[in-house]
Amino acid sequence: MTILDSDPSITRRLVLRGAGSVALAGLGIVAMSAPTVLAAANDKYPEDAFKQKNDKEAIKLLYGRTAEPSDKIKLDAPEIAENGAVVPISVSTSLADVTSIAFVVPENPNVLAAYYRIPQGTLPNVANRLKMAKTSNVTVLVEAAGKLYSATKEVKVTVGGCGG
Amino acid sequence: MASSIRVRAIANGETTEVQTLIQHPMDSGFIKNDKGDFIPAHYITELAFEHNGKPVFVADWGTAVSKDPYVKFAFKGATKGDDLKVSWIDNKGESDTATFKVQ
Amino acid sequence: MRNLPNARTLIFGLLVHSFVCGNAFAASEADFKQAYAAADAAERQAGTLRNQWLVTEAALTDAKKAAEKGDFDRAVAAAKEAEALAKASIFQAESEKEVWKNLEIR
Amino acid sequence: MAHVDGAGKRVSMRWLSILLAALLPAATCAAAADDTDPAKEARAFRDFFVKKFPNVKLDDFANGPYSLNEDMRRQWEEKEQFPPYEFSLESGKELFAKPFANGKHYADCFTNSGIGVRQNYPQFDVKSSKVITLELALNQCREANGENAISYTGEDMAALTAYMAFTSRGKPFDIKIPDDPRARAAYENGKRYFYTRRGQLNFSCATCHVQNPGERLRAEVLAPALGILNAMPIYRSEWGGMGTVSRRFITCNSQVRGVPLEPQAEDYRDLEYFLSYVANGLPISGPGSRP
Repeated sequence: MTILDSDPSITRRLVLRGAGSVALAGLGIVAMSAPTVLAAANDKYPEDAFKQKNDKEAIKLLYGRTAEPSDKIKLDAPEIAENGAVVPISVSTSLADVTSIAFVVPENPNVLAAYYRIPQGTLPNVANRLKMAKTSNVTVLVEAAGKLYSATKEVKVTVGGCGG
Repeated sequence: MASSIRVRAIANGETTEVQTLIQHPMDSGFIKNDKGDFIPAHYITELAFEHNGKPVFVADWGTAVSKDPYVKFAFKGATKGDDLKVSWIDNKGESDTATFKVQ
Repeated sequence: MRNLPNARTLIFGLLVHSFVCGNAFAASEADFKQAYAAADAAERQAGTLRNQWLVTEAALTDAKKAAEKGDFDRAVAAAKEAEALAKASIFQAESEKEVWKNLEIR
Repeated sequence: MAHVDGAGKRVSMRWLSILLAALLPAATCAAAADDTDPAKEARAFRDFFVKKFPNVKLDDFANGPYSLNEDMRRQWEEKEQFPPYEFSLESGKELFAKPFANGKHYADCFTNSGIGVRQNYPQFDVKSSKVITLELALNQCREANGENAISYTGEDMAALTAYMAFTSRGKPFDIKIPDDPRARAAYENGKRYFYTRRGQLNFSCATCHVQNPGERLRAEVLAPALGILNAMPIYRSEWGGMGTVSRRFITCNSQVRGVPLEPQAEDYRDLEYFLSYVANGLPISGPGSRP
C-alpha cells in the first residue's frame, strides 16, 4: 500500500464521509453537468433487467437469448463467503471477441448484479465485490462473437448481505 | 474538489490494469434501519472509464454491488502518463468525475 | 466447540423458565410494584458487579410496558423473570470472582 | 441468596443448577500454580497459540482469523488489493494534520509527532494511575487543547487511530508494565476481565478467543486472542464501516448478551493493556479488515 505517499490528490478532503444518506448532497452541482463519459457510452442502462426477480427473465431481457455453459470461462468465487455483504468474485475467459460480461445471483432479491460492457481493446477479465443475500449459485454470462456463454459456481453464505 | 473515486491504473507493457474503489453507500433498499424502516435504495447505476476520449470500460450496476464498490479490469493501448477519466452516476442523479494518470 | 452446550443450556433454561412462570391468578398493580422493585434492586446489584444481562433489561422494559397498558399479569410475570435473570447474573459474577482463574493460560 | 417467595426460590434453584452445570467442566481443569510474572505469562500465552496452531507463523497471528482459514485468507488478500478502510485512512491523515483552534496539533501531544508510535499504546500513566489507551490519549490531547472529546466508537476516532496504526505497521507491540504495584494491578484486572464469564451466554473473552479460535460461531471464524488488537481499528463487513477497539469490546459484550460497559471504562482499558502486553513482539497490522 502506497496511498499515503503517492498522488497528493488522493489526500483531498472527502465529501462522502461514511454512509450518511445526505453525504452526497455536495455533489448536486456536479450532477447538473452530466458526465461526458457516460454520454459517450451510448448504450442505455438496462433498467428492466436490473429489476428482475428471476434469473432466466433477467438474462432474456438483457440478451434476448439463453446461454450455453462454457469451460473457457474461469469463474473465481469463494466456497464460503466470509460475509455476504462483500463477496469477491472475478472472471476471466479465453473466449475471443468478448463484448460484455454480466453477473447474476439467482437467490438475490434482484437477480442481476452487474453488467459490464467490454469495448475492443479491453481484456475480458473483471473482478468485483458483490452482495449475496444467502447461499446461491453465481452465474457469469459472457457475450462473445455474438453468442452467449455461461459458467456457474455455488457460494455458501451464512451471514447474508442484504439484511431484512 | 473532493473525490469519491480512487483509481490505481498501472501500465505494464501494452496492458494497463485498472483498480477502482468508490465511496458510496450502495443501499439496496432491502435493509431496515434501527427504527425498522427500509433505507431507500441508493446505488451507483453507471460507472464509465475513458482513455483518450474513448470508453474503455462501462459498468452498469444494480443493488447487489457491495458498499464502497470495487472493480478491476485491464485494457490495451495506454502508456504511462496518459489520462484516465472516471465518472459515475447513481439512481438519485448524483454523480462524480475524476481524472487519473496511468502510472 | 466445547463451550457451546453451556450457552444452549442457558437458553434452554430460559425457555423452560418462561414456560413455568405463567401466572394462574390475576395480579394487581401492587403486585407489579412489589415484583418490579425486587427485580430492579437485583438488577442494580448486578450493575454494581458490572455484570448486567441484556435480557434482564429487556424483561424490565417489558414489565413496565405491560403495566402501563394495565396488563398486570404480564407485568408481574416479566418482572419476576427479570428478577430471576438478574439473580442469575449476580450468581455468575460472584462465582466468577474465583472461577475465572481456571481458564487462565499459564 | 435470599428469596421473597416460593416461586422465586424454585426459579433461582433451577438457575443455580443450570449455571453450576455450565461452570463445572471448567472447574475441573483448575491449575494450582500461583506464578504471576507477566513476562512469563505472556510467554505461556504465546506458546499456547503456537502449539495449538503449529502451521501459523508467529507474526501472522496479527492477521486474526485469516491466519487460520485458507478460503477466508484468499478473500481477504483480494480485498487488500484495494482495502475498504482506505477512505477512513485518508480521512484520518487529514484529521490528524488539521490544527486545533489554538493552532496546536495532535502531533504536539505525542512522541515522534505521533508517527510510528501506536505499538507503545496502551501505556500505564503513573501520575494519573491509570491505563492510557491510544483512543484515550487522542481525546486527552483534544481536551488539553480546548477541544471537545470525540466519540470513542465513531468514525473520526476510527480514522485517527487507523492513520496512527498505519504509520506504525510492522512495528512490534512494545507494552511496558512499569515497576509499580498499580500498573501490575491494572494488568491483573485486565487479565481477570478477559477470563471472566459474563452475559446470558456465560461466555468469557477466552471462551471464544482462547478455546475456540478458528472455529465458526454461526458464520464468523473466531480470531485467536494472540494478536487480536494488532489490526485495530478494523473495517468490518458486518458493520459496513470502521470500528475502534472500544466499539469491538462493546459488541463482544453484547454478543454474549451482556450489557456493555461505557467506552474506555477502566475494565476495558485494562483489558486492552493485558491483550496488548501478551502480544508484545507481534507486529502492528492495522488498520485491518475483517468479516
